Amino acid sequence: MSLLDIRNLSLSIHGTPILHDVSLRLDPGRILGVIGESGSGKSMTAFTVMRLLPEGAEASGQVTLDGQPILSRSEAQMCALRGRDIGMVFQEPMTALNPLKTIGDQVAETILIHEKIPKRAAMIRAAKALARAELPQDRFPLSRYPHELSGGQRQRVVIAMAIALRPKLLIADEPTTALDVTTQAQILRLLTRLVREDGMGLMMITHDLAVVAEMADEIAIMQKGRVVEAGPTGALLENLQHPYSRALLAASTHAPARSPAAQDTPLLEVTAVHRFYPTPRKSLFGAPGRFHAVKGVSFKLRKGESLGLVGESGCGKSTLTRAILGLEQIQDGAIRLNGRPVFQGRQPDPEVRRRMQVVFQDPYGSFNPRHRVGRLVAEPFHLSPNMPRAERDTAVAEALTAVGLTPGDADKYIHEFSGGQRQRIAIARALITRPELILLDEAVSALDVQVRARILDLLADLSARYGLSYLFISHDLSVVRAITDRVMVMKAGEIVEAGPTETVFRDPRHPYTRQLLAAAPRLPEGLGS
Amino acid sequence: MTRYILTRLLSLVLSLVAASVAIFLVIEILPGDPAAIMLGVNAQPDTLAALRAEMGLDQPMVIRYLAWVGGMLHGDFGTSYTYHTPVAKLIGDRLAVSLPLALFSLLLTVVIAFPVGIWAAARRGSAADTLIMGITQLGVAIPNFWFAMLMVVLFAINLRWFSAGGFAGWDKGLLPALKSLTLPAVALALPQASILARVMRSALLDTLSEDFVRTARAKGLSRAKALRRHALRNALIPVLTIIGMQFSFLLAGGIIIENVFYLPGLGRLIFQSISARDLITVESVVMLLVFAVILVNFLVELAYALVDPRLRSGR
Amino acid sequence: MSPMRFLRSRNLVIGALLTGLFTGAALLSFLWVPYDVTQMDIAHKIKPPSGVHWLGTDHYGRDILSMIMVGARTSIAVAVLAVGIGMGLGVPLGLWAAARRFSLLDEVIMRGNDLVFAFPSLIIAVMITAILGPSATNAIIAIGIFNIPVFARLSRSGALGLWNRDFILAARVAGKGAMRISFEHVLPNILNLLIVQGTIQFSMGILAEAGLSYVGLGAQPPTPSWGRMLADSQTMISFAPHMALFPGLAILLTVLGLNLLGDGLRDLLDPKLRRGRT
Amino acid sequence: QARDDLKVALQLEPPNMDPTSNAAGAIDQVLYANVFQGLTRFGPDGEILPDLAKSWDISEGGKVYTFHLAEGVKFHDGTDFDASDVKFTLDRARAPDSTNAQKGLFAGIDTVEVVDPLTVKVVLKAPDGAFPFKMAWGDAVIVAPESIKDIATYPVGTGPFKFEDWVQGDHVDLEKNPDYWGTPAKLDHVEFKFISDPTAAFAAMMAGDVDVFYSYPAPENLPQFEADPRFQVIVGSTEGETIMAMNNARPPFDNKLVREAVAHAVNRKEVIDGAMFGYGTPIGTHFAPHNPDYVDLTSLSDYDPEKSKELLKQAGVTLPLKVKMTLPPTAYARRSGEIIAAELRAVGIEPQIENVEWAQWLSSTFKGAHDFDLTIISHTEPMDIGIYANPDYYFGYNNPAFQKVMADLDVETDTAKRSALLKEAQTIIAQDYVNAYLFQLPLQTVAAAGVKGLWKNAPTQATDLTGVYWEN
Ligand SMILES: Nc1ncnc2c1ncn2[C@@H]1O[C@H](COP(=O)(O)OP(=O)(O)OP(=O)(O)O)[C@@H](O)[C@H]1O
Ligand SMILES: Nc1ncnc2c1ncn2[C@@H]1O[C@H](COP(=O)(O)OP(=O)(O)OP(=O)(O)O)[C@@H](O)[C@H]1O
Ligand SMILES: [Mg+2]
Ligand SMILES: [Mg+2]
Repeated sequence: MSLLDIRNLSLSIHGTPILHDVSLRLDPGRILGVIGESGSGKSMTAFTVMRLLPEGAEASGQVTLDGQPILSRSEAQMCALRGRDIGMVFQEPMTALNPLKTIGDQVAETILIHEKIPKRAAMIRAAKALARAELPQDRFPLSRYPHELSGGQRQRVVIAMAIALRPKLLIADEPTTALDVTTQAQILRLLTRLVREDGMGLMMITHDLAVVAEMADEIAIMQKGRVVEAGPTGALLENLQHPYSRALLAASTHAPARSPAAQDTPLLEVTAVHRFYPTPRKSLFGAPGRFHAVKGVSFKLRKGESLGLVGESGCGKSTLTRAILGLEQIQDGAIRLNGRPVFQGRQPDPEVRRRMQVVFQDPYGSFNPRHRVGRLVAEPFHLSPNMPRAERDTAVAEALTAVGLTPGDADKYIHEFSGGQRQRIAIARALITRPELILLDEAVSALDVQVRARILDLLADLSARYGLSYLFISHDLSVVRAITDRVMVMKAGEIVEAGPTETVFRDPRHPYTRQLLAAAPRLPEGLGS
Repeated sequence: MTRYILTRLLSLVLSLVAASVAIFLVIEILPGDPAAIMLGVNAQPDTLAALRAEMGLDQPMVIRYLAWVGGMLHGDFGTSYTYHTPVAKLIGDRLAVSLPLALFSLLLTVVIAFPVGIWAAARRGSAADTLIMGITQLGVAIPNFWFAMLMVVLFAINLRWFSAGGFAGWDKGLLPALKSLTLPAVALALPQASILARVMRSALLDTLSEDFVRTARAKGLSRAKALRRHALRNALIPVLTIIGMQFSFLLAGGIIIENVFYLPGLGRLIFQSISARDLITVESVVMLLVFAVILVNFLVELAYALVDPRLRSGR
Repeated sequence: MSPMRFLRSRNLVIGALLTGLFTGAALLSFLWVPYDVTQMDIAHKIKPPSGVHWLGTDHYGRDILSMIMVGARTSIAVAVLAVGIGMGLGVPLGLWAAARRFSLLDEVIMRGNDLVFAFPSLIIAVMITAILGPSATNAIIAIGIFNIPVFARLSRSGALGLWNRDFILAARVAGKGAMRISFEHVLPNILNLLIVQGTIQFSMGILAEAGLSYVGLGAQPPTPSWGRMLADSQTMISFAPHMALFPGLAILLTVLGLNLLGDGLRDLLDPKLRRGRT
Repeated sequence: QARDDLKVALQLEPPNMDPTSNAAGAIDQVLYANVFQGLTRFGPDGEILPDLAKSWDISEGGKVYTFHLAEGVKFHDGTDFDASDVKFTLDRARAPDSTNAQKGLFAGIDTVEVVDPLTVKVVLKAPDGAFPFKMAWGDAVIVAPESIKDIATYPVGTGPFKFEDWVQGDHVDLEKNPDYWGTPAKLDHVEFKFISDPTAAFAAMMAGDVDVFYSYPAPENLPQFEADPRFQVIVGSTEGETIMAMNNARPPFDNKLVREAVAHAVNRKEVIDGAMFGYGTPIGTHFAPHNPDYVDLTSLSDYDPEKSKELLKQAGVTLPLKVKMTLPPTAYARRSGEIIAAELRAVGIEPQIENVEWAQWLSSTFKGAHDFDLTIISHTEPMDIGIYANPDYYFGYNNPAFQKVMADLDVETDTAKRSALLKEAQTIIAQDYVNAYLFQLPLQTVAAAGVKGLWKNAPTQATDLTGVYWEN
């Protein structure tokens, strides 16, 4: 008998169908990886098992846990089940914990809800659970508050909470999406260990094929509320049947066809750049402290080159980007484009600035929702005053065409576009002044793999057509590998290693680079090619 | 925590200084000569000059400001131009009415608003919720002096359960004193309770939609328990802010209600003092009220820190 | 926004109806009122509602319905202008502070706001009218001053969130200055917030005007005003309750209408504030 | 067993307890005749009666007054009352640094001599028939040097009641003086409550919170009290001539035709009905109707809007004529003002109403720049027609003929001639239409049915409780 058995589950919310005939099985001590693009219904499937569905949701079909039906239970029975028999770990560790309670209290609460034991005893068991989640009490006392922990540590607290009572089933909904690769690797290892030790069943939801390929025993692939394919990991990946699954795999390993066209002339020269942020005063009358975010970074980017910059969250990548763009003052060093400094005194030089553009990570936040696309795309023309309207419109139309949209899209509002389309518009906006350099700060990180693959193709194509240079910033090593000629690895404000992409990836020299590469989840060699 | 308190204290002092200067300047430009008012219609010029000298009105402005502030620091608020008594005593007497009234109505406010707000939030979207929210909408919209008038007609004139106004005095015993504050406190509390109940409800709904409440539910807490154990404390910050503002409002804002019930409170004192150009009293009462507001804000911020460990650690 | 969505919100419909009713009455009063409100008719004073005077007459024999219609003008004018002052000064201040966030200027502006908030509003209103003399204009100033920090805070906090957004960064990359960004990108995106708050401040302005007029510091006679009608009727409430009832209801319903409208608009305009899942 | 305590409500609270250095009438309303006594006093109908002075002799043609004081009088603090206290009081009141609000009362005094402990001789600079009248004022009550320091908060007098307690903003308590030298009071305990708001006044009476409301502020409620057997309503008269003063010193009211037009535009009946709900006697000049020397001159200023328009045309002023009407904060002034404004508008005069607080009214209308065109006020001082002889008075009336009549009156001691002069004076100001004369301010006292012995009229601002008692 399976631990979790979902049969013909259908779900609708306020009458809108969300899931259609979903069937999944999970045995004790096994890991089921559920993958699929955003909105495919992965989370809703998990929430149905927990019976934590939004208002207006109606589920039909059969869900059994250890042979016991779930859907027909009363709310009180579900309360008794949740936390004891089913634990759940959520995507966003930063907000998943109550900021006002200590981690000890929060872990102990799981125990106290289900067992009538004294608080002291519960605390002792909470400490044990935290220790199993690799937060030993001597380094992370129970009296810590969530804000005193990093994202990865918080995720461990959430995991400790979920496994405190050794539930039969653990559901993890994208538990590592918000974390760094290295942290992600640790958390994934932790989860795998716990499953093997306790004989739990783990339902692991993710959108990253590589993650499940590494750890799952079985895989289910979802699309638009349906399970399109399911089976044991190895066999399934070897022999994908459904076109969607194949496309997914292809996209995950996609590398755009590129013809390196780097010339020798340097375009961007960054020399010994330092950036300090003021931090709040330590004492009431003390001098404000400062945080050294970028520590003497130097590099050159040649015309036509695509240069990668990788490093974990908070290492200073975006800070460097903003400095190059002239948005923030640097405290020491020089930044030159075509030999001209970005800063003339304290003011950025508009001439230089016009030659650079940027594409940001969040396709939803990079546009003013109140303006039409035409106006949004034309915004960089602000630096070229007195441009006739007609010329402007032609330029917008051209830019939109270049990124695969139509000139007619200029009259629409941004909310009428999907995430991938928005990122195209962002690129169109970056292209419109015909810059020489485009900085891409995590420009594809928020996109689904398939969309991402198409955007990468577009970038490669544009680079070839317009002779563009890219500074490509990402924490995703596989993407950087696919699109860059050279790569730099950044750690805590410093560049620790730089070199041709393939060389660095094949033969990393710096220990940190090695660590990063080891942590990155990888699809088994030979797949999808 | 200490640093947090020290920073707050410093800003408290700075605010007080700024406020005292502002008050003093405003008072300076008020037209009307207090000496002339004291002496009435038939005063002779020499009498007037004598009185002005006696009251120190002939001193330059800066000196008078410093004297005023310096005096206040020693608890000496000067002598009222019209009452000829120390302003400190005057304020003390009035505070003995206004402060209990403010606290009483604040208590009513909280006692009504908390259960109502929580109850409505727990039943969001139900008919009961809609009804309660409708009633609070009415409560917010009703002019409190009108409500007070209606209550006087009903409870004092027709039913004669309460006296129509006036203050029995604390020496007459606790119950008679509280009884004479009841109608005014209710009149003051009704709109405030409505506001607070609405804030409570929406703050709760906000926190109920946070991820950590979902986490709590996943641990096996029922909806009601998750609300009580996790959402409530998190919802307290906006609620505390409002309570702080309400206390300040109740302390000074009773001015109209004090008139309706002819209570000898601070509001009426200031009203009378402004009309009589008893400037020293006006300054001191306004300063006191501002001080109360700033102090309450300070306390509210300390309360935030008690509620929220993130603030305690100083960032 | 489709008309259907508008109609689905009960708050919005009731609020708009009530607000419309009183605005309509105020506008109509410019063209026509049942009786001239400057004309006294002492012989017919304090008459209860009847076919001749639908809401009765007051202590000078004036028609209460006409007084309420013309009084709506005063209330609305005072509240609109006071909110106008608050927005006109508060929003630019807030935007400015947000554009120079965490600088000394920001600190000064926000501390200044706190300071204004620390003053008991009604008492300051009393003092202002004591300085300048009671009149509708001075009531507007007194109420308006306390609206400034409300809007300054709101627009600053709204703007602060926006200044972190990538589209602002994009505008900065395009070389736009803080002023330009504030008005082109920030303002339109906090307009919803401002409209909603504006409605609420508007209703509070009506209440405040009523309170000030009630203590005699608002519009002066012969301009009718709801608050003064209440004050005038107070001593007669025991034998002429209609004189207090109708102006009181007028205030209550207008404020209620505006609050409902504000809530409805918030639901409609600000999807972020719409309640999500549990 | 009849009650022996009384709660009396007054509209205004005394700003302090010293009647000899503050103009506020509220001080007298609490303390006059109850706590403080003068050499002479006002009787219930305005007659001058002996008080601390049992009798007095007038010599040297009215220039020297010799007062014979009552025996065995003690102040409430136990100190004796004697002639030296009288000398102290009078000298203090007329000293250069005196802050007495009615310094004019004492201006005529040349010297004060203590003849013996029970005799005081006051020498005047000129004969003054009205001197005993002046000594009856609240500003002339006798105070003692021993207790003068704290008088503002702790008044010590010689009257039938002792001051007990003052809770500022709420009430003053008086207690029967057991050692009183005269007829003792019938009440043991009196509490004066201060209720300025007319609504609160009504509610307080109705709810039985107070027993007596002296000078009840809302005439509209009187019919209800009259209809209620629990209450009695006593309507009397005050010395308050309620007038609409016009600024004779500046255009347009420096033109007699315009003033006359205003006088005819005002409908006294409507004003009395509308503002006073029918209470109040119409007057046509600045004189109390209950005074034997009163002349009814109301017909000079009959309500006649047509004539008013005609006069305005004659005066040649451009219509509408915009004028400023400042109104002090009493109900009678505000209400009369609104009604008169409407009446004036009907003839083409557009008054801009400006409601002001007392302080502002005093400083900008009454004093200083006299910045007003019209204002409404009740002149409550007794026998104050003399103000019309002062060209600097706020209404700026300057008529030498009138001033001569007043000068003659000052030195005239013959009663018949005095009467003739007073009548002439009344007629002159009525014919000059100096101000619009509206009505004599009534005194409305509402009391519980069992309270007896209250004064009906108010010859001065006082609430004399000496003879008040409960009838079961
Ligand atoms: N509260 C809700 N009300 C209505 N529809 C919802 C609600 N929450 C989610 N949906 C819809 O349900 C569908 C499935 O959502 P679900 O969250 O399960 O997707 P997912 O596969 O987890 O995607 P992601 O990778 O983005 O988390 C989506 O189309 C989403 O729009
Ligand atoms: N305005 C600021 N004030 C103070 N510190 C800042 C500020 N902005 C960034 N930092 C700090 O500087 C460091 C580098 O930040 P940056 O945003 O450049 O990192 P990143 O490499 O882009 O990270 P991510 O991948 O998360 O975007 C971080 O530790 C961050 O906390
Ligand atoms: Mg999901
Ligand atoms: Mg970054």
